[in-house]
Amino acid sequence: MALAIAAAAVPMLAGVMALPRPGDPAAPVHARVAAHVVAHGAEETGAENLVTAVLLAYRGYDTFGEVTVMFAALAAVMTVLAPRPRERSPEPADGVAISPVVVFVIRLLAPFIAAFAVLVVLRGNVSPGGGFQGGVMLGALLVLLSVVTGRGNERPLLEPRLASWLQAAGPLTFTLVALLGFATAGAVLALPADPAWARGAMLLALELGIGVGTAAIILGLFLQMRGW
Amino acid sequence: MEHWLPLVAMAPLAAAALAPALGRGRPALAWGLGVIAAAWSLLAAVLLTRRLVLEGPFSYAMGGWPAPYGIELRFDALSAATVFVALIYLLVLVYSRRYAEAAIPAHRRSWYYSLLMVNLGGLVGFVCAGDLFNLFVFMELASVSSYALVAAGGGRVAALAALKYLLAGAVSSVLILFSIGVLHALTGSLNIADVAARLAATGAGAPAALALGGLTAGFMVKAALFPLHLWLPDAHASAPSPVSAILSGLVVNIGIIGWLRILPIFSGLETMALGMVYEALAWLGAVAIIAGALAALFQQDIKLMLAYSTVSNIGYIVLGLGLAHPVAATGATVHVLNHALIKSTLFLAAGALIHQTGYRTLHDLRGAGRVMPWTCLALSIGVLAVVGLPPTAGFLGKWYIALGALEAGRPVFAVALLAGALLIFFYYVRILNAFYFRAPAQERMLSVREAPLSMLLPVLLLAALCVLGGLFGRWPIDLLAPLVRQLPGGG
Amino acid sequence: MPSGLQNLDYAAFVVLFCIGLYMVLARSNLVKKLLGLNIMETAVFAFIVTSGMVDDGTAPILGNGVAGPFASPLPHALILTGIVVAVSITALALALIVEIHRQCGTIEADELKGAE
Amino acid sequence: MSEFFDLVMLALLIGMALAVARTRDLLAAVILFSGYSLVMCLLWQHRGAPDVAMTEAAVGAGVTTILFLLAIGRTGRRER
Repeated sequence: MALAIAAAAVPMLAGVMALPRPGDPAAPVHARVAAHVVAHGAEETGAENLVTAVLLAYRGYDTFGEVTVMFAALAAVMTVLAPRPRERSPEPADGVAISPVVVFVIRLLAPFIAAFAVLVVLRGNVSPGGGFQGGVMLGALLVLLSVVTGRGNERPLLEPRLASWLQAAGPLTFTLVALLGFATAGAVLALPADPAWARGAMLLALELGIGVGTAAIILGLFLQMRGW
Repeated sequence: MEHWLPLVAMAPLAAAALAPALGRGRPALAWGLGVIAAAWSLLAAVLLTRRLVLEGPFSYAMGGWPAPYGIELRFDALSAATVFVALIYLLVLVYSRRYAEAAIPAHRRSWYYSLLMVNLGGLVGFVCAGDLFNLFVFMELASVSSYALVAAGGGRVAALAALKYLLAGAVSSVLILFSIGVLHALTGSLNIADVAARLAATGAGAPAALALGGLTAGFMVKAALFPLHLWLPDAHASAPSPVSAILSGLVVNIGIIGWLRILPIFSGLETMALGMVYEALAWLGAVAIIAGALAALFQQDIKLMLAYSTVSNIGYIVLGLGLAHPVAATGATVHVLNHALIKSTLFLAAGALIHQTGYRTLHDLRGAGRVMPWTCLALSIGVLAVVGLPPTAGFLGKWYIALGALEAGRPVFAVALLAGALLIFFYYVRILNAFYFRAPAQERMLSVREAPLSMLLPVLLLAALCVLGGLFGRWPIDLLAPLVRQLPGGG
Repeated sequence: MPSGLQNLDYAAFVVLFCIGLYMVLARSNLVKKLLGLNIMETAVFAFIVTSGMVDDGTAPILGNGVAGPFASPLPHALILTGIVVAVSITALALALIVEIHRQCGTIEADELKGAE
Repeated sequence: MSEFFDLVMLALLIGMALAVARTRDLLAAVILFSGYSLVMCLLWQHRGAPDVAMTEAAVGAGVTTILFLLAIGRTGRRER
């Protein structure tokens, strides 16, 4: 087995070693699309963070697909694991009780974690971060709180009806912004150039949609995988 | 008018996100949303194909950004497969309503329909993608939903089959992403037409050959070509029947259509590397035909038999492409579309049989012809089509591939093709014999009623399409011929 | 640095890729296979991020007064998407592993071979 | 180009990947894997990719590790 993989590695090594040196400014990687994005990205999309500019404006369709992949992961886990509403397995007896110190500390930290996560989401256009990173932090916070307050599947932190709408926030926000872009700027997923604030507002709406969607999905994945 | 192109893929994905939220207590609402989305995609696909026929291939710049900077969607003869995808999906959804009530527990059903919608959106988006990374994202959408749909029915083997499918699919996706990374490092852009132009200009060396090898290996795992097909039989057999129809009919073709989509990039490659890939595909395709047919002979479970027949038919298609001859390549691409129709008919009909009788093996299904005449009629038409007899759709593709093999001066492949057809003929005669000419082995068979109308109509309609596909085969061939001529080897 | 060894980083990522592939193919425990898959994915992501970097380049964020060569933002956007796809596949695979354990009682591929 | 920092990081990555492959105890393997993700995040931060580094840390080391630990909790810790 190891021999077979080593044999497969030889062509990979040969091909990869012949690639242009990473880091050399004259490499084709920086020539075409990247040069345009670095030169015109900020004023064309209104986002200083060029990675967010590429993610939400130039290649917004990719990010729409990706947000739907994350939603599909939740749908998949629900299809495979979701227990019948009535017979949710009772909480395991041997679960170690969480010490009050931990509960108090986490309750104390919760607002700061939330503030940082919201900051990362909202400042996605101008500083490193964005919808996904902030959404994951919010999701982790929700997981932390549901463990600390012992709210499993019976009375989850997010009420199921609300949770299913929040989980769909990512794809739905993208669809709405895409149609809005079509109405104002003539192409699906386009950003209108004329009212500068409109472009900023649409990018912000996308970031918030992705953030809230990601957080709800991560909480959903956690509750399903934990099982009780 | 061309604004319909992005909406064809976005509508099912938006419906997928809405389905669980709307259908919380009432899965029927989620099903209704699914049917509307599939109908919308079919309507838009027909209009787009009409425009394709009238004005030729066109593309759409997403978000208004010009081609190499933004994502470009491409609608050409290959993307006309969207009509087949949306049509089969609509029929499978109508069929799946009664089937899911028995097979999928109620509290998971709205998620099941949501996954079906994600799969539809992924397939349609994949077929219309003109950008390398966009191709990868929609391939992942279709793949993730397929892995979960295999395990949706529950049962002992389903989860393990789904995990084996996931591991094979994920490894091939990583290989494809690695190749896309190599192409990006070589050319700096991701638009397929732009990458092809820049690769031809700068002259491709070892990295381009590596990218070609990686993409070919990755897509051939997705298409379950012979040595890489081990994940397919269990996955397609243990999945719920409507899902098996979608997997064997449509999702398996991702590998083939993806490979055809990226082939023009390597037209500048020196002929030695490209020639080796074609030769390897031709031989693997020929071996796949024989191996798939032989394996199907020894199966008792009807769905496993159909799954191995998929491996054999993928062998036909890959052999057709591997011959690097325009006639054979046209035959292969047409067979992709016809095989989708045929295999969907067979799996849905077999699913109706299993749904009504509860039996899966040929021995137990003896005498089904008398109790369920219409379902068995549709199954028989599918059988004739898969064997490749003239009036049906299966004949066209195989005939063109055989013609191409002879014209390319490779009679050994034409012999392999005929041997495969003979083997397939044998194991399908066993099916017809068991249904019509053998006394029922299980007494319960006598009390079995015909499948419900909502399951029967889609199956009969698909069977009719199998025959029509054979009679009016000229249209897809004329549509695909110009595209095939531009393929580097096929031209 | 002889030109032959200039892409040392790429070679390291190919080695990581092979370690991951070895784990997926050779290890029998399903969780270990999944860890191998994740290592393969992060190796390819590292390869693509490294292909986008530039000598003493800064992050592609146009602050005030930030100059100098910028690392190419395109690979970063690709990898952000790739990481989310990787975590989605991992979540689904782990759910399937839990279901397999519930159905067949074991998550060792060798013992499962008999179960089919 | 590969300065000393990168060489150390690459060696660390390969070492941790081998360690994950060899340990029998799944819990140790998962902890090693989250360490591997964090080292990868450091490498990317050094190469001018803060967004990706933050994502890898939050999603790769964070969520993936939580999911693996939950799965091990429900299946079993030893690799036979």
